[in-house]
Amino acid sequence: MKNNVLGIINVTQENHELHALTARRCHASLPYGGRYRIIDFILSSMVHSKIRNIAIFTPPNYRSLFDHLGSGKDWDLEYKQEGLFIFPKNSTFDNRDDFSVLNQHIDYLEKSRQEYVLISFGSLVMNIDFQPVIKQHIQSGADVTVVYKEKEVHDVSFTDITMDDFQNITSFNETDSPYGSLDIFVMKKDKFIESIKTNANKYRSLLDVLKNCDLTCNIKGYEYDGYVQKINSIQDYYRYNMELLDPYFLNEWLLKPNEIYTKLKDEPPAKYSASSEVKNAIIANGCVVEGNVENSILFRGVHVKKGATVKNSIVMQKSQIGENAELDGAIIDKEVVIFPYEHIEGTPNNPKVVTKQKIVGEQII
Amino acid sequence: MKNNVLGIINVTQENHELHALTARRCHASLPYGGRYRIIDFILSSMVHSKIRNIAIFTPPNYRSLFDHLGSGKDWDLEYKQEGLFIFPKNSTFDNRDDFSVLNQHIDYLEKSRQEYVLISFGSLVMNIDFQPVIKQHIQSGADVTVVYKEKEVHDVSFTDITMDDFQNITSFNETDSPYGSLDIFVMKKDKFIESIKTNANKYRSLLDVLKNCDLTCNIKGYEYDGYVQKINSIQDYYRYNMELLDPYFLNEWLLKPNEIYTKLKDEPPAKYSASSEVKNAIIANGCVVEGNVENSILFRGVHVKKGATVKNSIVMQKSQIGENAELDGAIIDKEVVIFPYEHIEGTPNNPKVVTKQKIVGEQII
Amino acid sequence: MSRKEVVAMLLAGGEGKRLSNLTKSVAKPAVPFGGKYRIIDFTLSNCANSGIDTVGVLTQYEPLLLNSYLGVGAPWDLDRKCGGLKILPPYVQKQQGGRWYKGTANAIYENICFIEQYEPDYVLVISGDHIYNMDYSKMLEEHEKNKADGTISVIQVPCQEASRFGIMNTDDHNRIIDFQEKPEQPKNNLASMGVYVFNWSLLKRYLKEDEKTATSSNDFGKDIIPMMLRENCSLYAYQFEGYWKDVGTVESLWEANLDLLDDDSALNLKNSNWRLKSVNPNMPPQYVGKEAKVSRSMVNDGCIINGSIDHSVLFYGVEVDVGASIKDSVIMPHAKIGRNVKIERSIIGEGAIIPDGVTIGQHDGPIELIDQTSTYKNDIPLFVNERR
Amino acid sequence: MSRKEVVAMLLAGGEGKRLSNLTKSVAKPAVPFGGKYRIIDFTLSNCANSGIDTVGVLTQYEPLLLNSYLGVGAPWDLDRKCGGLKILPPYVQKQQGGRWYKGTANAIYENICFIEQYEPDYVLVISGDHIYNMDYSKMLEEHEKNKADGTISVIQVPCQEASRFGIMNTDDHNRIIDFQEKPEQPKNNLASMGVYVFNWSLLKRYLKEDEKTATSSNDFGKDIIPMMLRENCSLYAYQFEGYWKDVGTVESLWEANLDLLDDDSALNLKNSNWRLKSVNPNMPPQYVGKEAKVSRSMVNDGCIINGSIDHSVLFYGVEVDVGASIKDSVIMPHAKIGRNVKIERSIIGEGAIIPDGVTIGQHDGPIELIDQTSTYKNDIPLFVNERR
Repeated sequence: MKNNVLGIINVTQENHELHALTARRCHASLPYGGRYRIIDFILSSMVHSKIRNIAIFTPPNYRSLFDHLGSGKDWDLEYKQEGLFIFPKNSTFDNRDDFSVLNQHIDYLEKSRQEYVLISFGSLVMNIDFQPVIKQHIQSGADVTVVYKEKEVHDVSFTDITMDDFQNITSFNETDSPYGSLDIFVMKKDKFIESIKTNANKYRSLLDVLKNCDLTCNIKGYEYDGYVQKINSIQDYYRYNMELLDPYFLNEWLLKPNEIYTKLKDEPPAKYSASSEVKNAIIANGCVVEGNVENSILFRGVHVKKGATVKNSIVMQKSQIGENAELDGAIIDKEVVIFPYEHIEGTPNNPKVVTKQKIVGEQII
Repeated sequence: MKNNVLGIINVTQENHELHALTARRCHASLPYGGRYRIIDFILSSMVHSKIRNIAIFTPPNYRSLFDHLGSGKDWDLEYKQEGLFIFPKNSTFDNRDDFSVLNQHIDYLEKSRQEYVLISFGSLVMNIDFQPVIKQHIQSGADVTVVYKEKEVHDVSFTDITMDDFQNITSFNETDSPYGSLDIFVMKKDKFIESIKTNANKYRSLLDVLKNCDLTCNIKGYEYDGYVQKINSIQDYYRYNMELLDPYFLNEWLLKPNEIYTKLKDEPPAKYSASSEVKNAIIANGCVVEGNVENSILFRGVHVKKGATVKNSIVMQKSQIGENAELDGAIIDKEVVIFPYEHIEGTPNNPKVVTKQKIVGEQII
Repeated sequence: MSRKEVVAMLLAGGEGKRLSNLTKSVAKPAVPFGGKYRIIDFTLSNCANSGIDTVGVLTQYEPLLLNSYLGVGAPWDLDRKCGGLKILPPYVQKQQGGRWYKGTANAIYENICFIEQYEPDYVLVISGDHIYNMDYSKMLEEHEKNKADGTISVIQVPCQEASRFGIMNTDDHNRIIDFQEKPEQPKNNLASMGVYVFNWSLLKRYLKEDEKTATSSNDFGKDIIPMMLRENCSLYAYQFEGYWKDVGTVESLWEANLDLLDDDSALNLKNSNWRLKSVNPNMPPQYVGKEAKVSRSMVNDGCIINGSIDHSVLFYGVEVDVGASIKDSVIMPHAKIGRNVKIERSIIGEGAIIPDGVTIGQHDGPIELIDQTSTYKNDIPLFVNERR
Repeated sequence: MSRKEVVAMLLAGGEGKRLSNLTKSVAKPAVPFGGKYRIIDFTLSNCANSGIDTVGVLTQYEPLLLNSYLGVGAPWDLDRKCGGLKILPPYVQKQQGGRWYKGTANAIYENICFIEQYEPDYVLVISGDHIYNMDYSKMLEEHEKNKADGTISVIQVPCQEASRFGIMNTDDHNRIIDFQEKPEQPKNNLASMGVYVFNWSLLKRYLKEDEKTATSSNDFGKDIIPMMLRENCSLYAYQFEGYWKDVGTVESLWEANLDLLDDDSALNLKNSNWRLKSVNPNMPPQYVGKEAKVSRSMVNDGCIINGSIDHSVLFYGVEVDVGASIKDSVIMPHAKIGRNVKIERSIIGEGAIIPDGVTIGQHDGPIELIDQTSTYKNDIPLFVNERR
């Protein structure tokens, strides 16, 4: 019933590969799947795992994330004393320096009543139940438990780990290991605080410490065999969104009993006009579809006007696609205006990105 | 019923005179009056004046303010679309540069539905009804309305203004004028946005613009004849807190129908032991008084132990005054521990400040 | 407790008998509407958007779902430190037991104490049964300008329907000179919308007076308004222009839902300055499949569409299987429509599971309502409610 | 709707008859307690602090204030997306009218549907009338460890008082072998605290069985527990150590308030790991004047003290004028105590205005309760309630 775990989500690390989409927001607040932001996945997973005290460490450009999360109410994290805490990193810190930002807010960690911490680095898209991880950690008596997965072909961005026959991790540096760390750790809070305090000058992150420590401490692995995405490039972003149009992947997050929470808005239902043609699409509330939409994802409040065609594309919140405009293989960021008759084309390997609030084309009067 | 005014509270300006108390918090979040923070006064005044969309521009060290305000619920500012918005200033900005921080968030101003803005600069302690100010502004047809007061002897920190017989302000630069501006302005939102956009490079603040503009625009004064404090130094802080022990001033904010909102906490009532002696004191919930308290203000959760004497002093949240310790003329910041038998003395003109979380004295075992 | 200029009293106890089984276990104001709303969202949003922050909601019939839907009013920004939304049920005393409010006026009478604590100048009496977007602050302005004792909002209705309404006859200055409740021979077509503003001190007197009259039905339209007119109170009509509908019957509920699909509808749900507020359940976005066809429709979050939908309104979480076709219909939350089902001119109730191949409704038939009691050939239940 | 391991059912319909006029217009659980709380804050905080996030509150007697105090449970962190606090009143039907729950067991029986939607393993039945801090999760652990059908929390009471309680006789493993409801000759002093854990599937069966029994009083203590014991269910006693009090009478209410002033009190309100949660009105801090004297007392926000206070509990916004002295007393919110008033061994009701110079209570007298009906010499009202 009661849970003794403090959740920490560290999303301070930036990723330059995603710059076209993250110039004006942080990675964790990237819109995803028609309605969500990437942070929603780990955050909802923690909430469903009965973790109710969660700190998010953010990069300096945190405003979009902050507007999204608000008081935490929509994630069921509005509590009188605990709940959701957001700690933005000062712009003067080094990008990769996780420990110093944690060290800066060590009083929050010290004051919290929980005995364990569950720390997630990076912005994973997954719907995971952490309760068995925590249970295994406590029962095994390990110092640290690391969630890992068996890698698939395109999983290139996970830290490789090797283990012995008892799931003890023996190395974080191996290459070509079949297993990749998801950089999700469970440990005693006291040990975590101690590690930050003693290592803040020597090492930059917990992973650094684990990589370099002499492994006298016992690090156990926990295998996750569910669906997980790590978005590290525009191509990844495009592909992983598009995967949701496959019913198998859709089920993984749409129909699981543990729903993914996100910010709730008073948007009316989507409206389809007499001229709309829609096939294989994810469409959010507040959209108005008067044109053609195929193999695409429309976020809230998108307007596809008469004669327009949106194909193999992702269109974010409140963007307008003008009459007879054509998109194929495009990623249209928020509040973009595409004028009538404009063509925008890209490919799955090189999707065309139109950045936030851009106006494309000229008005024909 | 409905109010067409957007509230802006700009508390980005720091004050080095207060450094002993503001090193680890911003000016606006200074604890005040046993239970409040300075921001509570202007914020509550706006709420009671039916302003329900309020932006606070804060300095970079805003965390204490942010923890205090939370979602805005305790100030009745939790709304689905409007409510309370906090915009921290990036540390790279010049301290006095108001316009550039406003300019950075100009999209918020542009998107809001209100026609007028009421802008308050600086951290005043007052309980004012802004509705007559707004009404006068609309009826007079002025371009800008400025709230001013007739100065009293110790009012040295207000900008002097001169007016003609029709309350038109003719100058902001006069010295020895009987009138001082409270730096509270009402104007059309569009004009304010325009002014920011055109003047952000030339001027640093609205006051700068008004001081330097050719005054072809019509600036009207609105006289406020209520109680107001402007805290610019440690002496001011000490004196204005102590004034609350005078029933006249107490009434001004304690018994007015428009209550001052602040963060609500689950603290038990204050507890007085058999050995307590208390005279002329303001005491907040959660305190435990076992010693003597006279002419003093105790914030929430202060513990005055047996035999201790707190005289002419201000003791902030959760500080502990050890057995037989003596304070006179002291300002004890938050979470300070004073060991038994310690003496701390200051005077009204030079109160002794003990900074946040300090431990004074040595434990005698 | 600080004063409030206006207190709104929202009558939400309606049984909605003519809505058949749709109101079997929920009060009429809680009936789903418009793909994601409940009927009462309209009046509550009107209050919030008009700047009225104190609303007493008078409940009685099947209040459980309504109570939990309303909560403390947060979804409509009515969770306020002073005022806000308060639910006012008739309540049970041990000795006397409980009884319902005797009529609309009695419901207000029984809550005089509630209103008094705010010392309001005006009381706005509204009903939770109607679909309309209205800025009550404009009506209040008119009321003040006229220095009226009471103001009644009216709307022009087709002359042939006028006898279904309370009809106002006014002079050139909009002062009401005569009021006919459901007249056989209406003198004009200005119908009362059941939206009243009264000066509170005066209304209170009339409510007390009315309560003493044993023969009274304690109703605003039948008793209070006629009594005020008899005693020469200055009552004014406030003419409302816009969409307004009393969704009292299955037909009118169906019609009002489909009205939303009209591109020229006077009822705009996308107006960002007049947001229709509601409880927003968390649902994934809708998925429109490879073989789907959707036109002239409103579809909400959580739907999975693999059939074809035309001129219909689909609520949260509706699933439409391959080959199914839905036309001119309203599908309530979480209904599951099986393969090759044909639905036309129907309302499908919440949580219905329509078996494969069934046909419901016809092009020129009456509006079909499918609910828990509906059966199909040989009494096979047509509606399988899997939700608790 | 996701599953819940435990659902708590909180009985909050108590009339509190022996609390005299304190419960004339509020239910017993809503009676002010401890300077800033209401009695029900204890059980609700217990639930929240024990990690139980689904609580049905069964109301009936004078529910209006209680309902608005409870809201959607936010003050106790019980405003949750799934589960949370839900108010469950007996409700009025048009034809049959309304009726109260017949007994504690009937109250749960009538809400089987509410519980069922969470598919719980266990149901915790508690009462909103008691003052105690208890971690129910420990009791649940014991229940699971014992593989019990039901677990009843017990506390040792002085033997001479045992006949006022339901008394448990247990074997060496704490299994209950015998239960006596208010026995004249108690076999021991382990009293039931009215805190029960049951396996839901089993309890449901017994509730249905009990409901069929026309002669049953539908009460846990009188009917359900004896029936379970007769049928050899494994019921265990869970021994609670700590402060527990049923504040059923004016005397015990007074006593429990003053118990808080005891420095060694087992009831700690300052435990930051077991915060007593409550609705916190916004009030300025208390002011203790130049001529005041305060000792051995608890004083809340908003008080203005110019007299002398000893061994007393003062709620929100109490004003004590110069020369007044208050001893061994409980002063409820917003009471105004005039000049030179002497109060001893009394409870002064909410909003009372005690005129200058009056003396109430005496050193060796019974506990005086001053409320709206209290008068002073020649029927001059002693209690002037200025609050609406």
